[in-house]
Amino acid sequence: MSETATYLNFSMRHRQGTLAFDAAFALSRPWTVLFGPSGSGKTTVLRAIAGLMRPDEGRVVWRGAVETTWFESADGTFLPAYRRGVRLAAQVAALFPSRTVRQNIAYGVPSASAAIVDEALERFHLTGLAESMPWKLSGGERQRVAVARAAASAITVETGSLLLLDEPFAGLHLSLRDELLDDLRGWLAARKTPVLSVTHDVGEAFQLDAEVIKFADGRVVEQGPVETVLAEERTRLMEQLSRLQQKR
Amino acid sequence: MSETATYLNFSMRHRQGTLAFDAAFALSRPWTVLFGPSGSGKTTVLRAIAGLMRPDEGRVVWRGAVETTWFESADGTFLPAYRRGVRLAAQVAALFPSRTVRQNIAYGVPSASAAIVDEALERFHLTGLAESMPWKLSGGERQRVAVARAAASAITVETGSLLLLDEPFAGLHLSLRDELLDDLRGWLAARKTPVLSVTHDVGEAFQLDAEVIKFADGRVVEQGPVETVLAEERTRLMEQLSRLQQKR
Amino acid sequence: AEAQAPQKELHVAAAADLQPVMPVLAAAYEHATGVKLIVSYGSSATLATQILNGAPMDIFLAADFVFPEKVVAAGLSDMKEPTAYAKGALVLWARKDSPLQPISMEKLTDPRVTRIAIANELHAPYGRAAVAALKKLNLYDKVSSHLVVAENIAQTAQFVESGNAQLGLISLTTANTEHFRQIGTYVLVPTVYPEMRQCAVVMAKSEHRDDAHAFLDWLLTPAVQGNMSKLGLAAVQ
Amino acid sequence: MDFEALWLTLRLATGTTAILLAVALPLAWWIASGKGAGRAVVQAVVALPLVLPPTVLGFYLLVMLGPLTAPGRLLTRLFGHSLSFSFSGLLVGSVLYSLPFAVQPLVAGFGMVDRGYIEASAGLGASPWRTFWSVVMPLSRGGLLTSAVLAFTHTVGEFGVVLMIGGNIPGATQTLSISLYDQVQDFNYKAANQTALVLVAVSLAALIVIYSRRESGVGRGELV
Amino acid sequence: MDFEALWLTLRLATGTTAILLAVALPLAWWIASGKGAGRAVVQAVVALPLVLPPTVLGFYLLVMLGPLTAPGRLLTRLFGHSLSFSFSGLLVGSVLYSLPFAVQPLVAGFGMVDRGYIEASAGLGASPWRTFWSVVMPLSRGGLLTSAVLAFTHTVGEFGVVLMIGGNIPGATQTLSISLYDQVQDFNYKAANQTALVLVAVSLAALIVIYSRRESGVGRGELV
Ligand SMILES: Nc1ncnc2c1ncn2[C@@H]1O[C@H](COP(=O)(O)OP(=O)(O)OP(=O)(O)O)[C@@H](O)[C@H]1O
Ligand SMILES: Nc1ncnc2c1ncn2[C@@H]1O[C@H](COP(=O)(O)OP(=O)(O)OP(=O)(O)O)[C@@H](O)[C@H]1O
Ligand code: MOO
Ligand SMILES: [Mg+2]
Ligand SMILES: [Mg+2]
Repeated sequence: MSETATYLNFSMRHRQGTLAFDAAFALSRPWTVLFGPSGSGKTTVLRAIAGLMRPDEGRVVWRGAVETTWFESADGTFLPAYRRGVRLAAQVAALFPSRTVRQNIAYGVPSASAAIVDEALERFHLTGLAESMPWKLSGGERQRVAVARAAASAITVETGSLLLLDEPFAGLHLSLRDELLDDLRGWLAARKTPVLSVTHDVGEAFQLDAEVIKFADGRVVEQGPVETVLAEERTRLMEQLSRLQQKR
Repeated sequence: MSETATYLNFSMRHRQGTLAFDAAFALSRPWTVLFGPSGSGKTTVLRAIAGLMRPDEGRVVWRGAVETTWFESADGTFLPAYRRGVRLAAQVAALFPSRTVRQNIAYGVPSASAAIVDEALERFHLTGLAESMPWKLSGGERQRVAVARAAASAITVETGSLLLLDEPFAGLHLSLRDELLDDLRGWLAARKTPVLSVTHDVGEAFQLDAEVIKFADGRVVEQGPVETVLAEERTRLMEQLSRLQQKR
Repeated sequence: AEAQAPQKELHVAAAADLQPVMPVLAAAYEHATGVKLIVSYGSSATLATQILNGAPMDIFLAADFVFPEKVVAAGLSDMKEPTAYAKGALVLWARKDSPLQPISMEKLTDPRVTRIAIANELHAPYGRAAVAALKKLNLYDKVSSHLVVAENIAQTAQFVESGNAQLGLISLTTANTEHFRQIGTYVLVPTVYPEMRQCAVVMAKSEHRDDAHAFLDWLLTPAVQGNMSKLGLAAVQ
Repeated sequence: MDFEALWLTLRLATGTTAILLAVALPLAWWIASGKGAGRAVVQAVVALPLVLPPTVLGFYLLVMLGPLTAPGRLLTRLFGHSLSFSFSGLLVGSVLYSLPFAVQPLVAGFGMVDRGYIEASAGLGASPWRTFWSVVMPLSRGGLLTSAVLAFTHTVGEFGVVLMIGGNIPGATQTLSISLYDQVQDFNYKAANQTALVLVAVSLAALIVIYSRRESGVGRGELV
Repeated sequence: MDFEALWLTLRLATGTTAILLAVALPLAWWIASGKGAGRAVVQAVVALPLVLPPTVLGFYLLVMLGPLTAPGRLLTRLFGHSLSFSFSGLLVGSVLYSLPFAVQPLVAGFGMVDRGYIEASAGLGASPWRTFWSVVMPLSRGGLLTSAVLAFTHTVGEFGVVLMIGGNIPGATQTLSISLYDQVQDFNYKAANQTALVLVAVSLAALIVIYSRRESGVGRGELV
């Protein structure tokens, strides 16, 4: 694996319910996947990076053109979410209910970059739904709007931004998901916007061919290329798919 | 495939947005999976069966101990949701925010059957979260509560009920999902509660070894055993998992 | 057995200008007869409206003749016409710390005056008297742009008392109270306005008509009438 | 401090709030749970008592409940006594006058309840009745609290309507607000200040207790 | 019909509603977006003007705005004229008296906004200011509508405070509600009925138009 620049340094110690976080990692690939079981703390890590929660201890340092400390518990530094160059699509798509799909996507896009909105609509196969209100959308359609909204916004951040995606395509079927993932990866790479996405889906991680941070119980278990880190999970899935075939 | 009793006859013709429904099927296996791409109308079908929407045309006939017409557009019959013996876990887990996990699960359970609540908590690995408020849960935890809530309620319906699950485990990682699916299938089969669940996940359908209704664009494409109906999808997934391995 | 009988009560509707007066009269009457007066205050117009619509009063003490006459006309009184029980007087009042002191009628046209409080001429007898007096004295046109109008005579007094109006045409019953004499002084308005004959009527439907008449008779006894001037009113004769 | 008036005021405010909620809950739910000209008209009519000055509203009520009109005579026959100048009359007037404060916040609250919760309840076999009480009400408790507080405090301070149809009769219809008004009219400022102070202090204490129990911050629902 | 009074009333109600919303929006948002003793106390204090009878509140205001108190003298110096018996004084009184109606429904509405929307907005780079106007406000428009309608209609019908600090000066402080009251007190029922009818009819029409534009049914959010 060729060593590239580090985008972000993250560390956090925190108690939340019965979960004790003690995690640290660096992001240095264009796309990193946070993989782990339900309740292991993936969403919380994303929220800590985005500035939507404040860990008991830790630091978040962004290494863009200029290095910026977003959070540093030692000296009390805490940049609020909107002043970090980060964009987040949360696990549940909170689309603004009184805005159309197009208006939702345009929300985080400066009006000077309005062309990005049409591009996002097209890339996410949403052009036909552009004027729909959110309550008319299916679950998977909502999910796509939420991801498109965050991606479009991230791309228009001037000083370099980080895109956080919390289970971006959990509601989509295979073929569409893979198509969107490939497309999105190309789009973001061209604009040099690094991504940290959460998934519990082995197939998704393989499709992305990404760096994987395996997470469990608030700790980083392993970090590395997908075929190394998720080898065990893949075997298990392939067995499952073969089993029935053999049974009959 | 051995022919068993039919639980439900369903037919529907409906226009919604740009989608024209024209679908009919019968449920006759303990567990049937509705499989189809995003926006194909799966959620709408579930809502029509549950009585949360009223199709332009069609009929829904429940064949329990006594046959009951839930909906019949020809003569205007429309039984409201709460008078159909059906229980639904929707695609987004709408947990009642002012109730604990335990109280959410107990909501649809008659107080005479209170023991079911504890059983459901245990089966869904929620015992430790029983007294938590919903806003403290992770996405996957919420999803489990919603499914547990509907399942517990379905099991306590006296006259025979139908459980509808809309992407029940979309937020869960593989091993937990498979464990819960197996367990839930056994629990419901013992109580003779048939299930219709929606998924876009090939692995989930295979794990359930269920009858699959393949759905696209508001129409039933194919209905039959999973290894027949989803053969193509399986091949695709296995290729994806092997590809990277070979590349390196 | 009679000693155990519940105390007799009389429901009295009294005009706002009687607010300083009634407690004195009620105490004296209860002392003399043992009958307790339960008094509801309001502007004469409000009280008349309420009585016309069934207010359970035994006797109505208004600030003029017009409103009790309406009650008689509606056939709600057992009297052929209202009975005068006192005469009211209008005064011009100002605070002691006012630059307009010493007070006199001429001060009404003093250039420093921007606000003069009067009661509403439409429904407060003292307001009607004030407007009549100003017109008779050829002052009305000069001061009309300075008038601030209160809903009854007690509020009129509050407008001047609080300093928001520099002068007020208020009732002698108010100006005569301990409180108002401490903080201000007054001059009587020349009696160029129609005489303010404060009249009373007894309600025909009252269950205590005899007691009500007895109270009205008591009000008219020379002893009580002789004391009216101490209360800021004048005897009817 | 006029304890008789205080006690009367408490009874009146409690009774009014209770009646108002009983009337406002179903009415507001009906208005909020659908759309159409009928509901818009009803919602508008409910707001109307506010545009009339209270004394004038009280005056019309007085005439309507009095012996000069047919409904007034009928009501008098029914109740055995005239409603005007009685506690029941005060109740009628206060309920009518505070109706907008009870209904409007509830309509707004109900209108913000996500349909998804209602469908979740129906999908668990709950009747509309149970759904309303067990799901809609807890979700709208902000609106309910606003309704109840506005209705109660507004009735405590209510003056014009009560003065007009009550007639300021000590012990029967003289509420604390009228007694306070009388004290001011009587230039008895010491007593008035004292009454006002007690009224304000007690209300403040009660309201602080109520509002301290409010749940923290903006709604925490399903979308965090 | 007294058109001068009608015009004055419209100006007063519009001005009062505008000032109230300007004050109530930030205040309600501050109350709703956190918890703690401070906010509970402020919320309670805001509700207080309701428990005092309007004439008494008006009386205290009159004293306070008058030349006998330091704040009264200061305000007179500032405005160049005494606030009592002037339109500005009416504004002050109406704003104070209708404050609870403006603040409380907004607090309730804000309290029902799911935090998820606010975080979504922050996660798209929007400042708290933009989030408030572009996300919170549209989601709370039921509460906003209730606030505005209650504040406006309550000011139209307001009487006690206006009577006391206004001084019933035609063209300057005689609002329609006072003119209507005067007509009733003067036993001029024909004129009173006509004024009341016009007032009610116009308000009804306006409110029906407003409420017809309300969005259908209970909230349709993310959870269907
Ligand atoms: N506000 C909170 N207060 C207390 N506990 C919380 C809170 N938010 C989350 N938790 C708990 O912290 C743990 C981690 O939650 P988190 O949402 O980060 O998990 P996750 O890895 O994203 O899971 P999932 O895949 O199910 O979304 C969970 O056990 C959850 O119950
Ligand atoms: N209330 C509505 N009005 C108009 N169109 C609607 C409405 N609800 C859903 N639709 C449209 O109908 C189609 C089917 O929606 P549905 O939610 O049934 O899809 P789905 O198969 O469940 O998709 P997903 O897997 O994404 O949840 C979608 O294209 C959606 O945009
Ligand atoms: O009837 Mo009065 O005493 O002039 O207000
Ligand atoms: Mg999560
Ligand atoms: Mg769906």
